[in-house]
Amino acid sequence: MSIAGFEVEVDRGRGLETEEMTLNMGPQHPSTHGVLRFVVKADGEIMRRAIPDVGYLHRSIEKISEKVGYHGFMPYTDRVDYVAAMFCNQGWGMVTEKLADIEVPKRGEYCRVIAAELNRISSHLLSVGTMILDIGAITPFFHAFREREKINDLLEELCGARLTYNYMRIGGVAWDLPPGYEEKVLAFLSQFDRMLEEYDDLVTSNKLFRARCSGVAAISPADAAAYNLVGPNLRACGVRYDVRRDEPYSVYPELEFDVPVGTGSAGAVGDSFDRYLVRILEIKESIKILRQCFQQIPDGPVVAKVPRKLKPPAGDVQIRVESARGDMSWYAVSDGSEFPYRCKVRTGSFAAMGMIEELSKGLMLADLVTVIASLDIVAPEVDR
Amino acid sequence: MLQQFLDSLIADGTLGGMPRDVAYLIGMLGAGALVVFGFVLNISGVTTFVERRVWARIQSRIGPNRVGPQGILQWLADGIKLLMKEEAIPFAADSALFKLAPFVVTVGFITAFVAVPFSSALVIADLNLGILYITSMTSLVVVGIMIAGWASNNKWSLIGGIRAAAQIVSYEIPAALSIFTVILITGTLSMQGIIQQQGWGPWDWFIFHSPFTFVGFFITFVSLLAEGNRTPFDLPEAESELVAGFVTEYSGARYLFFFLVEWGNLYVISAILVTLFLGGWQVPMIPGLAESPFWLNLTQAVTFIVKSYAGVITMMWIRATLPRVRVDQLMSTCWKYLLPIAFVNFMGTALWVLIWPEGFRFAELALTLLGFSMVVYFFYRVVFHLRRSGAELTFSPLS
Amino acid sequence: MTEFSMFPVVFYLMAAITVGSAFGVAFTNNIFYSAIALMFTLLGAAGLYVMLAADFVAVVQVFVYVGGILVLTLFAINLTSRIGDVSVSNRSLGRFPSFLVLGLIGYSMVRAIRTAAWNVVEVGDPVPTIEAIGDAFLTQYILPFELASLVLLAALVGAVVLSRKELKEVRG
Amino acid sequence: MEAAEIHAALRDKFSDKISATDEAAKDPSAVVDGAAIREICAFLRDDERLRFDVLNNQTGVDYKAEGYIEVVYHLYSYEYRHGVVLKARANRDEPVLPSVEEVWKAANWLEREIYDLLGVKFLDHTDLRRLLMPEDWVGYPLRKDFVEPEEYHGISTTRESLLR
Repeated sequence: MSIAGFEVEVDRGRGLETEEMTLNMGPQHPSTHGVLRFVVKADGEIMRRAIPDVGYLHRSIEKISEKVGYHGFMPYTDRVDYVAAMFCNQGWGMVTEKLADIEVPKRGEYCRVIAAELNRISSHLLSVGTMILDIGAITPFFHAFREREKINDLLEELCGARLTYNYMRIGGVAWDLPPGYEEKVLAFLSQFDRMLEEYDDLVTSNKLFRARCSGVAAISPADAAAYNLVGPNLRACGVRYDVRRDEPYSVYPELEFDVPVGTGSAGAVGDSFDRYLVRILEIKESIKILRQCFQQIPDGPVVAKVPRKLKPPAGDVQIRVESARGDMSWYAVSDGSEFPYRCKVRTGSFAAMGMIEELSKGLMLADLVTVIASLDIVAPEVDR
Repeated sequence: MLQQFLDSLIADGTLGGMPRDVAYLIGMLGAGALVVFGFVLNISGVTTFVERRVWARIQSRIGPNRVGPQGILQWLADGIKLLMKEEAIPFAADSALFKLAPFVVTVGFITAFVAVPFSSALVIADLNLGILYITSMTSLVVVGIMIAGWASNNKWSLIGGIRAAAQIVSYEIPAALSIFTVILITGTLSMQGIIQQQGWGPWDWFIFHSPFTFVGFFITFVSLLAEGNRTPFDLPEAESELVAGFVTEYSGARYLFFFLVEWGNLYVISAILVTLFLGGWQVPMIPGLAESPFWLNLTQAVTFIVKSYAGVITMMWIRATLPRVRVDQLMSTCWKYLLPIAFVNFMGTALWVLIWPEGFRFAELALTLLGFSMVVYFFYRVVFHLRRSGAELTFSPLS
Repeated sequence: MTEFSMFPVVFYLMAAITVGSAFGVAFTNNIFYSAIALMFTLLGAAGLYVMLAADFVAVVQVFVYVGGILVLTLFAINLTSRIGDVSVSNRSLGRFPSFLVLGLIGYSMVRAIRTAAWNVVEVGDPVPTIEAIGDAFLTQYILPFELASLVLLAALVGAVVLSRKELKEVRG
Repeated sequence: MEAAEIHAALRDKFSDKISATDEAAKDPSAVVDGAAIREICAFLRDDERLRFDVLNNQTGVDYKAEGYIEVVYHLYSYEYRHGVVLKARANRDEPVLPSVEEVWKAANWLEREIYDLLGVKFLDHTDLRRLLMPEDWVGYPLRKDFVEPEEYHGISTTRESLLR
């Protein structure tokens, strides 16, 4: 057994028999980020393992897709991951466009990227904020959410909703950017840049925060690949892979941005602190992308002409979107009718959730919430 | 005072033929009730309100501002609401102990208040064992917490209780050792006696008495934070890990008792620190003040309460800022760092007192200077950060 | 009418608490109840000390026994297996030998009470005892005091040795 | 490596196990013999030229008319940045496939989900339980002939439409 980095030999020869305690964490627990349940086998404060029990938020979204048609399914995709709904919109849009050979107008693509990157910032802010909250500090959470509110305001102006956006359409986006939107976003970004630095000072260099995260649940690149860990979680392990850069889609090839990876600045590479830090760095990259988008965005229509009754030719395709929680893989099968034959989305949290049982072995009880938060698990995304 | 009053009542026959001791008992109970309901519980209540407002400012919110002017009566509303609420006792809980636990906790807290001084005359009982008495009475609190944790028949509560016990028993040692450094200097355990040996100026406070007491102050502060289950040591109730720890199953009035104690303890911790290290109620002797006991005691009490609340607000600030430590970090902080340093402090202070029994004026002044420059640097850094980030300090949702 | 004094009333109250909860320690089935009853026994004893004008001993009784030893006892009980079930019981073992021991001790105590020459002192006002205790420890009784500290030190070292676990660094 | 080359490499090794390849489709895919899926996957992961270290997605599709359930494997290689799609078919009446859990750990949960929703049994899976649905659920919801039960533990699954 290992405690805090030390291998401990427990002498069991002198009758010091210990008994496993079974703890039920959730479905209603303050730090499970939605309705999740873990059955924790613990030896005092040290976990033998935590067995995830998911399905409390299963809404059969994939089954619904078979009944509502291609256009009609778009609002449902918001509910796959309500923290980063733009990416689910985009994923469904892209997979249908690939099925039906629809070309999205350039301005539509830029609108998509702007909306998606704004959403990525807000999702990362939520993730980082709740992670700090779970570790026990309360104020940074409020600061992160204050900035997130401003992004919500911006997105509300864009599409009329603050959480389930339903902004994108097959073949583009629903509405063009409202007048004066560029100034508003850029004003927010210049303010947010400075605030981000401030929060960085407050949290990233906080000794207690570092001590709580360093070395907790460090993941090796090989393990990350075997468990199909994606997105920031994968990059934190030192794998420089980003779908936006390596399997480019939309207008990302025209945009310049770095792919930050974990460097083990607080302990081991791929530990909880790296996962936190990669998200902070990604927020900065998203700011860069947003600024470039407003410089490059061309005029023109935002949505392609798509028949109201869309009947893509029979076939199956897969696309991948770099969501806030990483590589979101959409697979759709068409049988030539106006309803999808099958739709499947493999989300970032699903993969991360499958790894927790393995990661939890030998951690302290308090580390479980750190791990859940640092893997940025959103329960509805696991269950769909 | 009370005794004279009762004696006079007995003498003019107002109480009839009531035996003297019974009259004393009733008088004491009455006075005790007056103190508890009129003062102790109110301090806890007001502290909850202050905490919520201080937090709100730190988190750029507004905080409760609806009940009474600036929401000052919010704590009363909360208290009444909790008293009115139905109390749910879990079916599987051990109901006798479940009901007993909040009272054990509250008794431990309220009896500690007996020896807390507010001015040279305002103290319920100036026990000659004052500080030892307070530390021993607050240790009843942990027994109550353990009873609550076990009787809830909830594993999260049980873990909370175990954590509380491990934490408080461990941190009692450095806390007691650091408190004893002051006792080495004063030679008395009485709270009033300790204060009387300090002066009104910071250079006469025990925190600046020697380098050892300077360090001892911080050790005491950290250890008392841990004993009071405050962030960053709030593991027993860590809401993100243990739901609410030992209070998970409590509701209504019993829940209220736990939180009265929690916030009241903040005040007790500050009062201990102020008494031991920060000069207590000592005020400069302005000519004429000494002649009027009323004004003297009032200024002293105000000084004491202001100093204590400065401590309370510091603890709130810490709670709003810092994350929680892990159990192993908690224990290693105590046993690997605080305890050895506290021992060195203890020996060092003993030597210091042996060499300079009357104190060493140069060191006191130098340490005062050091302390003040630390405070000044701290505020300079705060202002520097604010300037650099150009942070918006208030959030106006309508803009 | 003679002056009614609360002193005996308080004394008998304290004595009743002490003895009653001591019975509780011995006879309840639930080990956690025993521990809680022990707390009342200790507090009752502290009350008796106060009545004997031994304020220092009383406070130390609460500080050490309630704040330290009882908490550790509760801690140990909480870590016992299956404590999660509220209905834990400690079975009584070996009744016959215990009655034998009880009889022997009871006999010798009654005998001691009957034969001892009681040194009766008038109850005076309580006076601070702490300075006298300190002086006595460092002058008259310095040898036993130091011996006791040695024994405690040995116990501490022994406890550390017994509970020591081998630590090896996992990561380099 | 292009899809055609990967398919060629597969054919070299498992000539009799690859029943069809489709390079013209939007996502080129290879239909492989279900019984050999684990060996094929292990080969794809370990081969020097291929190095498919990631099981990106695993999906079950119920082709009722054709009478089989198709399990689709989307593989990807972080080293070479290329992907391949494998399809393994299982008899619809009693679908059984070998598990690829020992090749990629990620398959653990993906296969549990397919088992849960489509009823494909994966041999040698370490923990084949339902993932999303309740453990006592009857039937496999994503099958095309699945009929929702009238009630579940006394709870009705239908409700009156509010839009009338």
